Amino acid sequence: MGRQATAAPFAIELKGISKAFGPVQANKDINIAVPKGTIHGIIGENGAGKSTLMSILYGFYKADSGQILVGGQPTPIPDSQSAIRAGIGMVFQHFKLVQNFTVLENIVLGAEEGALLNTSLGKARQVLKDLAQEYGLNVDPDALIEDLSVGHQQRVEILKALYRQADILILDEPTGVLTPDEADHLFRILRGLKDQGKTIILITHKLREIMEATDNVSVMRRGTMVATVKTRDTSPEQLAELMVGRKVLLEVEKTPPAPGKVVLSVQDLRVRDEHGVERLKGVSLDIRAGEILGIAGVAGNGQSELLAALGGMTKASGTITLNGVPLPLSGPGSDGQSRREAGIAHVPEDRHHHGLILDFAAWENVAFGYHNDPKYQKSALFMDNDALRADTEKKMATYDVRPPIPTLEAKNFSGGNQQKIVVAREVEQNPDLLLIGQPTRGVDIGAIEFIHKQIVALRDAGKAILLVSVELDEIMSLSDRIAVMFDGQIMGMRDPASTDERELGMLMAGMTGTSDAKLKKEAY
Amino acid sequence: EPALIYDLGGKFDKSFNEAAFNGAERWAQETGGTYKEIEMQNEAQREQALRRLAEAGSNPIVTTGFGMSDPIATVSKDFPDTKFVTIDGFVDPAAHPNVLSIGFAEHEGSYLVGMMAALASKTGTVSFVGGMDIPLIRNFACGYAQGAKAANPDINFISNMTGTTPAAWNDPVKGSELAKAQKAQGSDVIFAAAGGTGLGVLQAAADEGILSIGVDSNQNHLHPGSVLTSMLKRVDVAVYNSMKQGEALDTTPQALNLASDGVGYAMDEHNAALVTPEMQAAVDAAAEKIKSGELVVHDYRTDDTCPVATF
Amino acid sequence: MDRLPRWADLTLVPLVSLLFAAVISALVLLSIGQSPTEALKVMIDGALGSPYGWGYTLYYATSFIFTGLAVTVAFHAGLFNIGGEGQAQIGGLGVALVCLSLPWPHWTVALAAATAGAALFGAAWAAIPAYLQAKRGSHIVITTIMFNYIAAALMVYVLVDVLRPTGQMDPASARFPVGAQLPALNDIPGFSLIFQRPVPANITLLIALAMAVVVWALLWRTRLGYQIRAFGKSEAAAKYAGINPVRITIIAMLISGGLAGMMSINNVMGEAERLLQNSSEGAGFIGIAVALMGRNHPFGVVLAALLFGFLYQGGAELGLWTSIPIEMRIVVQGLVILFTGALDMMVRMILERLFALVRSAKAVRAA
Amino acid sequence: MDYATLLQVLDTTVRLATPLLLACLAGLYSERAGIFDIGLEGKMLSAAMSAGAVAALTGSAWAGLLAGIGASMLFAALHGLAAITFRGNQLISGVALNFLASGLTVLIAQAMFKQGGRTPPLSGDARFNPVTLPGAEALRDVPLIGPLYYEVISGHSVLVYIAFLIVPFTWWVLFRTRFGLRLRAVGENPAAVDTAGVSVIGLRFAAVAITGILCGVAGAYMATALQAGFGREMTAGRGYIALAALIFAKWRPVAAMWACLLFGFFQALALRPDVVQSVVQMKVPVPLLDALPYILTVLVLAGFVGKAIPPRAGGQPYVKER
Ligand SMILES: Nc1ncnc2c1ncn2[C@@H]1O[C@H](COP(=O)(O)OP(=O)(O)OP(=O)(O)O)[C@@H](O)[C@H]1O
Ligand SMILES: Nc1ncnc2c1ncn2[C@@H]1O[C@H](COP(=O)(O)OP(=O)(O)OP(=O)(O)O)[C@@H](O)[C@H]1O
Ligand SMILES: [Mg+2]
Ligand SMILES: [Mg+2]
Repeated sequence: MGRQATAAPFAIELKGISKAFGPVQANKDINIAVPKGTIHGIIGENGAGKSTLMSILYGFYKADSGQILVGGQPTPIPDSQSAIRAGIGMVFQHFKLVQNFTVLENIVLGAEEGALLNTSLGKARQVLKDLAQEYGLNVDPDALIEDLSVGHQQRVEILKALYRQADILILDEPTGVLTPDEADHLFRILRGLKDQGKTIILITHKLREIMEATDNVSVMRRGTMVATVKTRDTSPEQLAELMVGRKVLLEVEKTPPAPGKVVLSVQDLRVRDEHGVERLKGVSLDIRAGEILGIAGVAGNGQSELLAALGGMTKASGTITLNGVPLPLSGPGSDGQSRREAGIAHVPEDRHHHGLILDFAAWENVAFGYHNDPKYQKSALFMDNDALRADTEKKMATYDVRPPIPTLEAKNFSGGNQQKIVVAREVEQNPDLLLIGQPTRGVDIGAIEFIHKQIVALRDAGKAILLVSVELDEIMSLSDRIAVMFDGQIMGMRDPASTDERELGMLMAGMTGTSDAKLKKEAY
Repeated sequence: EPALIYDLGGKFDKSFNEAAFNGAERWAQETGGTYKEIEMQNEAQREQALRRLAEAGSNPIVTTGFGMSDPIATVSKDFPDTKFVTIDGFVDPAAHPNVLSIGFAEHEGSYLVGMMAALASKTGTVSFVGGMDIPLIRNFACGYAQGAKAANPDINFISNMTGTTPAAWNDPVKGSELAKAQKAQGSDVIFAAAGGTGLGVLQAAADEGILSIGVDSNQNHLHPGSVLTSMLKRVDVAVYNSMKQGEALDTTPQALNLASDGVGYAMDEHNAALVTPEMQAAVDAAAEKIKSGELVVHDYRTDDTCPVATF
Repeated sequence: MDRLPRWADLTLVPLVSLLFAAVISALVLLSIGQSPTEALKVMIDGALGSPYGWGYTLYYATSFIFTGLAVTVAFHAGLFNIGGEGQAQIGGLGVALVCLSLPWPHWTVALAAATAGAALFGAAWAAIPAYLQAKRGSHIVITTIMFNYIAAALMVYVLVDVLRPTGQMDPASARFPVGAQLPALNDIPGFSLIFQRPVPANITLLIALAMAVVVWALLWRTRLGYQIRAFGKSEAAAKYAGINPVRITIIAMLISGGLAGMMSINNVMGEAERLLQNSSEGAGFIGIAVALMGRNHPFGVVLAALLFGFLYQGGAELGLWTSIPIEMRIVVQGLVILFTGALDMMVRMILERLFALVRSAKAVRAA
Repeated sequence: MDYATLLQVLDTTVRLATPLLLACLAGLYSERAGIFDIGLEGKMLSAAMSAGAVAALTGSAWAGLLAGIGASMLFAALHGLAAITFRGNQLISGVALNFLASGLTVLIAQAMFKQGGRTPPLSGDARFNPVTLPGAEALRDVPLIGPLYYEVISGHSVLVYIAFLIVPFTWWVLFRTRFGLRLRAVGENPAAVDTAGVSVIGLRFAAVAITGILCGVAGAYMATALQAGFGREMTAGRGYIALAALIFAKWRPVAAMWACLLFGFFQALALRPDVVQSVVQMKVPVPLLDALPYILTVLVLAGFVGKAIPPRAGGQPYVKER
């Protein structure tokens, strides 16, 4: 590979990069330069265009305009092959692995030597052994990807890049799915790579990681690059301000809770997935009226299953009672309709796949899940579409949904406004219990504030709320009590006033006692 | 202007429908006239085709295959001035004076080729592949078996039908597989009365080096040296005569037999080497006896039984 | 690139797709040495040029409305029902059994009973693929294709061994009694002014039109329709909303199969007046093209059914009066499905380009 | 059933399984690459027509084979255009192409030969004639295996042997070569292939092209070996049965061969109701025998014969950006 160590100070330079997806201008005239042998952070709100920019650099998307320089040389990168040839490797936010292939097969895919597999696999096995020693990247080369933990899958992605002799490594939100401990391990690896002279671009939402790991940091906002600064010259507060364009008040204003009687009581709740693997391993908890119970945890530790089981989306075993009345967990009466009738509303974690029918108009979505509600019926046979449209107009006004057009299809609203439609629908049902998952994922600061206020208002109205979020900040600021989930179990219950991120992080990694840290599961 | 409707096997089945086509062509050549023709593709089309032709003024409308008789019975009432011909079918002439039904004495022709088969067989086993399993086709098989038994009382007779629907007229793959199966059971002369399916039978017989017997048209030329003879059913004559009479068609039902040259067997240069003079003499003698009434071949359709075979 | 305006998406896309299909059909005709204009003339003449032609065009259109609606309902539930053919044939069996079972006093009574029979049998034939899809995840496209073949075999057995009157050679049922014979359009006051001679189009046409309205109301005005559409758009979301996937899959397929079965009142009871082999004549498959062309909207389906009725009757006329084989209509049908169903992105992209051009031209003029 | 009858049925089985096998392997390449193809039927049909026509015109079965492959590849290219380039619905594209093939074949054959949509009967070198394998005559009298070798294994056309050789070859390609690795990957996760620097579109088109070739051979076999010429709708649903066999075989080549032999065996039995009757000792309605492969397919699909998990990305167009 014809790359020689020129005197160029920059490993990567992007000049005037722009990219639009249909009407969405994801990147606008972006300029950035990454010095060789540094770790360069990129931060920005959801949808700011970070992933798009990196995908362009990796040849996954094609920029509408702009220029890429690698090692000082203008290098067109029309496809990933060119990026690989230019020494760029990327670990995507969503891993690009073939699930039923072995580690080895995934590593050689696209980088085979010759038409027959034997030689490629043999060589890869050797290289893998060397890399494992050099960087502490151990994985079983013959394991199937689907059998590996997320952390190990990520290692495979890094190994893939290193196997292709990448000098520049891009990582897109690598720690979103990792426990704090796994994340620490990752950063040790990254530092090792940096010491070998590799250049690393790191996308993350976590300002702590930026401050700890990077040399420089670039901030993106709504498709533009607003600043690039040396990390040691900046502060988290300044970065946050740069990100959203104004001073941010992260604290939620709320009065102390006044918990009443137990609304929801869960005993020994268990859920198996379609492969028969137990994802929820005996969860028990109570939620009282006028209380927000926050569930903290790394994504994939059973929070989704907990919401799904309570919301009637999946079969479960154990017992749950709502206001003292037991609810069936499988068979008739265990579906989402029955739960809604019982007084449970549910803002799902994934609004695109669950909360909305994207091809339906806003007014049709306002009935979604409540289509059997008598207030939307004209007669035994027909629905009252006029009433529904009127109701939608009212909700859109209250929740400041923009644009306030009931006939607009859901897919044509931005993420924040879509979320407002879902929240409006569920909160306005005035339920006894509100299940709410990732309420502000992909939602901008303004909308976050609004949604948080609604949640608190519902609590103050004496309702019970179960809040699931991967954002520790959100959990800490909203919850009246915090339960931490790990590996399908509740690791502990904490009072937000008397705990901190460190303690919660330990629990999230499966460590119960803070003194004698004992791993429940093979960590990173 | 007359019209001709072919049955589901299709105009170029080299057999039944093609015989009809040949008759029409002969009429066209001799008179310089033109005729309309339609090939049926499925059952439900029949009535529309009849109506459309009648509507457009075709007369007479000649049809092949028994499947046409029921639609004709319906349509002919709406077009009393149009003459219809159903070849192989039957429509009550009392109720439908404008319909001519033409039938054939297939058992007589089949008897002759059955004799020839038995005389040509070296294995002592001859066989029959029928198209759709209906009395009409069983009549072929029964006549054939009677002839074979007459020529050789010890002859072993095998019979298979292709199917129970009109699709059985057009399934050469099944035809050839049945032929191969019959060969495996010892047969070395196979009579195919199966429309387009028969082409597969004749092909397989040629491939396997045994003899076959064609049907309806003269099929000797298809595999010279392998087709022993063909049982002729003069559909061409029926069509020719009907077209020739034109609008003045006489609708008294006809039964064409050996005596009236409506059935027979084919001799030409393609099978001359296969048929010895002795064989031909024996067959011709039997033919004379049938014509004179001295020999009566049992017609399966009269009582739905066959004296020498079961199906 | 900007999206197409909604009106263009609804009208221009199918029309342009149709145009593509027409152009390619013309090329096919030219390549086999036939004149497309001559062919078109024969088709228009034969299908629309006389009450006789209309009688057939409307007759076929009636069948296609039913099968098109059948495909539409399934489609809204996210199910691709290719089994209309088999469901229609089995529906025909239902019609025949009803019609032959009693000496019906009047056609109205017979019609009501036969409609129920047709819908019931058609629905029953759709029930097994539906159940297998819902419960066992068997791909409905393949199971319904298989059920078409199985239906054909079953019909052979029934017609040959059960329903065939003794002495009859062709595989068909006996004729239906007089009390079970439906009035054709020429028997209906008003219509009889136009149709003075017997035509195959019959009272079922009105039922078909009524069903189009019923299906429209079902899909867009009732709770069931809401659930069907929601399920069809997103199965995961339906589950969240507590819409039972098994229930909706089965109900939608039962309605779909019932509609497909109901087409048999048109051809079996209204026209042939006995049950024949292959009675549906491919209408089940044409329903796919009709639904795609009609953009899965009942009113679109009615228009598309008329178009296909024209193509079908016109195609028959081609087979009759020209040397163009009747298979031409299958080619046209395939082309329409291809362009409206599979190459719709291509058509849309072309239109988007055109719209962008027009827009920029306007912008230039404005500036 | 005596041994001779059994051999005869097995002999038929091999003949009838061959087009299924070729079509099934064809589908395997396509579906392993993530492109569903219910248009196997149409491709076979178009190939059968072209092969029959060209063999009749040139008198060469090999020329017919090439023409069949060409026609089938044309249809494959159309499917690729719709399913890969324009990301259309793969099922609908398959259905449409089946219609197109069904109509066009008759139209063209009729225009060329005016024989009711058939091609003229083939004979001599215009057909693939049976070949006798070495030693077949010599071994014929060895008890048991002699007749088996002579009747069932020897005496088929060369295309039959090619079809069965493609089975191990396909296995080797799929699991031992770079192309196979990429092909399997693109059917499971096209994004992984894309980010690994390999063209998803290129791979998928390659797979679809192979499908075209194999369907071409299958169709040519129908018209120039199994039968002597093309006839209307002569593939008679074999493309669908091949698909079912593919699912039955869980998209694995060797299992596909066994599945096709099984379906071929059913088809052979349907040709011999007399044999079935003598074995089960009662009259079996022929339509039931005819429907048996389809019924079995439904049972397979229903998972009563084991759950089949298709390639994960199957049926979905690969969309990077909307
Ligand atoms: N494939 C795509 N098609 C259409 N629009 C897209 C696509 N990918 C991203 N977008 C849009 O482009 C914009 C930028 O998205 P991008 O994924 O780059 O943001 P991000 O900064 O990585 O956000 P996040 O923090 O959520 O990962 C968003 O508005 C997004 O909706
Ligand atoms: N993957 C995608 N494909 C197509 N369009 C998308 C996609 N993601 C987002 N969009 C559209 O892009 C636009 C912006 O989406 P995005 O989620 O980035 O909103 P936003 O700019 O963050 O706005 P808000 O702050 O209100 O959430 C919306 O119209 C949305 O529908
Ligand atoms: Mg991102
Ligand atoms: Mg956003």
